[in-house]
Amino acid sequence: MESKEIILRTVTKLAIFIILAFAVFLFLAGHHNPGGGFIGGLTVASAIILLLLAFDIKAVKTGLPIDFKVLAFVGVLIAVTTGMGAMVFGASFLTQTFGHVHLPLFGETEFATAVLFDVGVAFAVLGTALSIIFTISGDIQRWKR
Amino acid sequence: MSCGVPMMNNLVILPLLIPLVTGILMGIYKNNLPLQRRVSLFSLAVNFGVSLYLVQWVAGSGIRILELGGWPAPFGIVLVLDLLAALLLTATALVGFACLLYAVHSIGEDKERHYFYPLFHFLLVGVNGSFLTGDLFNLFVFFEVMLFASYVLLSLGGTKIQLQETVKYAVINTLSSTLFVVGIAYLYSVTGTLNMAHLSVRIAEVGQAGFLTVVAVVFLIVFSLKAGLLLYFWLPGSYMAPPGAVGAIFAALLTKVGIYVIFRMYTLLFYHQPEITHWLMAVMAGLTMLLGGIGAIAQWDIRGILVYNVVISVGFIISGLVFATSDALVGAVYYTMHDIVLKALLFLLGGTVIAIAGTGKIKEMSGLIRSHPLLGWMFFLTLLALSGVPPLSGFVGKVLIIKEGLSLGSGHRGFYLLAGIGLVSSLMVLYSLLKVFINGFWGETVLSTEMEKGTERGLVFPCLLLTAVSLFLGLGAELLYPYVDQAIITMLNPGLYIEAVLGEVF
Amino acid sequence: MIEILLMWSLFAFSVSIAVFLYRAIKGPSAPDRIIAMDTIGVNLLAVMAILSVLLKTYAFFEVILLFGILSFVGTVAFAKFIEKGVLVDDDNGR
Amino acid sequence: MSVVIGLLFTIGVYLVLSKNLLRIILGTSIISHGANLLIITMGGLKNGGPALLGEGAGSFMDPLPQALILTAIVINFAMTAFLMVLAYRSYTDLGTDQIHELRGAHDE
Repeated sequence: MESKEIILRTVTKLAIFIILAFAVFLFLAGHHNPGGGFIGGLTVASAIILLLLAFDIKAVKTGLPIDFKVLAFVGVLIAVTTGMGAMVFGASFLTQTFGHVHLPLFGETEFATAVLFDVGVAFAVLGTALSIIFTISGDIQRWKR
Repeated sequence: MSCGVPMMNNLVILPLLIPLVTGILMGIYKNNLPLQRRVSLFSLAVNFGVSLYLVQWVAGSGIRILELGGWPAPFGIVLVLDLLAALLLTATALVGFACLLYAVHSIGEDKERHYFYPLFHFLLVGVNGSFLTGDLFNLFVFFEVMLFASYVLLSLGGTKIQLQETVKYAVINTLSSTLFVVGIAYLYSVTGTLNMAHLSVRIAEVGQAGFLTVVAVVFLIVFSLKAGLLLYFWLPGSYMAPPGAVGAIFAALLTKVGIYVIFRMYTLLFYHQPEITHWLMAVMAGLTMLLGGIGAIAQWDIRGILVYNVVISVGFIISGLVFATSDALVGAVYYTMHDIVLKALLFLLGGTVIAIAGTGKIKEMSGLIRSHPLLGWMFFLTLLALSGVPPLSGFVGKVLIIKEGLSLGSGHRGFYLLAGIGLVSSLMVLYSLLKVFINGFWGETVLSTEMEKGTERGLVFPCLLLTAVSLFLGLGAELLYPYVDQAIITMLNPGLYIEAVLGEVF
Repeated sequence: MIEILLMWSLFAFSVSIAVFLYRAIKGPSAPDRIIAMDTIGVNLLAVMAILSVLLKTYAFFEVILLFGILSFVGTVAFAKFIEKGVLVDDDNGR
Repeated sequence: MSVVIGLLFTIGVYLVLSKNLLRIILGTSIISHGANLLIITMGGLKNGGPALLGEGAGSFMDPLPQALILTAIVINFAMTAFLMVLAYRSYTDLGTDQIHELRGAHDE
């Protein structure tokens, strides 16, 4: 049974990188263009779902030893904390700010706290979507037996 | 347009943030139960302290707003803290603390592991958010947060009854939320805004013509579904299903959020056509009290009786809003606070009784007062307070509402009827709870201490706490009265609310 | 001139989507339906691309890519479901 | 637009009133979609560019209904997912997906 799903697996191995790169692009585009944490997270989730389809739960879990439920909570925590960060500086809750940082490779780069918020959102979405998928697929396996 | 020092206004969001962050942390450390218990209780205690401070603060310096992200009011999302909200926040934190304390001893480790504490805190986020928000759509979001947590809490444990009740509860609430969205859509089409203060201005400008009254009635239906005003048919089943602590927090808070929103909407937005909306509310309130009373009398299950008592009190509070004089409103707000505390207490006591007797049927239990005198007398006290016997907490609210009803009755015959129904409903409450008391606590002691199914250890303290608060609400009414009185001023003068939110521009 | 051409191609795509929709609803077997759905997805991509030319905007490009990915994953999932009866294997061939 | 909304609501109500739990869930979902469409319609269908910075800025549409709908869709999605799980659980635990068989039997 080794030859099973050989096309799917080969395509997946290639496509996963494209999808992940696209996810990163979407995530970073979110500041001025359509995109952002929500879609970025969902795209990563779809990449991992593709992995799940091509391989199996065990392989994905050994490859990605993350508890996605915890990841979701951590994401929300990050998002809330960036909101609270504004309170520390005396602004209203959720106020976002940005500054320009000079990075060695990219030159003048805009850096905004909204990105941190988006990281949180991305984590939350990723975690929620994947924990739903994992739960349901695990449940179906149990049910079939 | 932002008024005051923004740093200080950030305090407004604390009652929302504390449970949120706690809930998240509880989710991350979901396997460390001792930590979860301690941190949960601690966070609720802090929340209570903050709420008390907020009450003082708002009473001292007027309505406080927080513009999220620094966006000015009609455009951004805004949180508004007036005294009404602050008082209810305090009651919520208190009841949450007691219920959580009860839950720690009663809910069982399995449920604790399955995200009981995060859900509990998210429920509080939803409730507090609904109290705080000054934006209609945000209200919808917080409602959904609250409802979602409540669905999961309701089905947590997954017994048959819980599952089948959750299905009905969730479907009905989804439909009513959809109606809420429909109402929001219509309101937006007419007024072009969703900020409550701005809405109030716009509605006052166009004078609540026919279409807006229709929207008002749509909202009335939505919130009566949530509050259990006449449309309470889903309520008994779903509040009976969950374990004691969850049932208590549901009974104490969920319907009250609906009531709070009805207060807000019909004193701030739709106050121009009282002869339509308030008349409708009067009919609904009267019917609710009567039907709830009949339901309570007809039940022979302790939970059933308690659940129908929730229904009765909803009707009673709304009848206070219908009378809409300042005294009646004071009574209604006071009664709401009293009811939050007492309904939680009642459900906790009921849960304890069930835990001890192992059954909910009052015919099968008897003479519990001999082995559990404290429990019995607390129940008796609650019973008296709920039916409004003088020095206890129910009295102030009841007397104010009914007095206003009777004095208004000379102008409008229907108000006599409503006040009369209010009185009759008190009798029904008294009768139904006395039935529990006589059957459950008096008579021959059939259960010896060894035969009891559960213990009351750890369960009594939260009840004692709430009883003490109830006594304070009754005996310390003089102390509390100025705050409630001040809360009413905002309800009677929407202008104050509008000015606080939108600044001097309008 | 090009606009008329684009309009006509939009029309053609709509017709083809309608036809595939018929196949997706009527389709006697499950593979028919899946292929129909997949093709509808591809047609939608094309419609979006044409629209972005028509409206002279770049804003749809990400949408097109994302939609392509999602439709790909969806089709793969359906195909696998038909072939094996399960979506996600617990432990595959090891 | 209004006709479509009416149609969606009709279908949704019809489905909600049926006995099958799955149909009820689909019905609630469809009604929510109708409500979302209502928000768009009520927000006013105007001419103007998409609400994006840099894309024909100056004459863009009112973005508020879109924000509302985005939120409503997410909530609706979560609700539907939860109801589906609930239906699944009640199917495996209670052995039925007919709503009339979920009736009664509280205190027995």
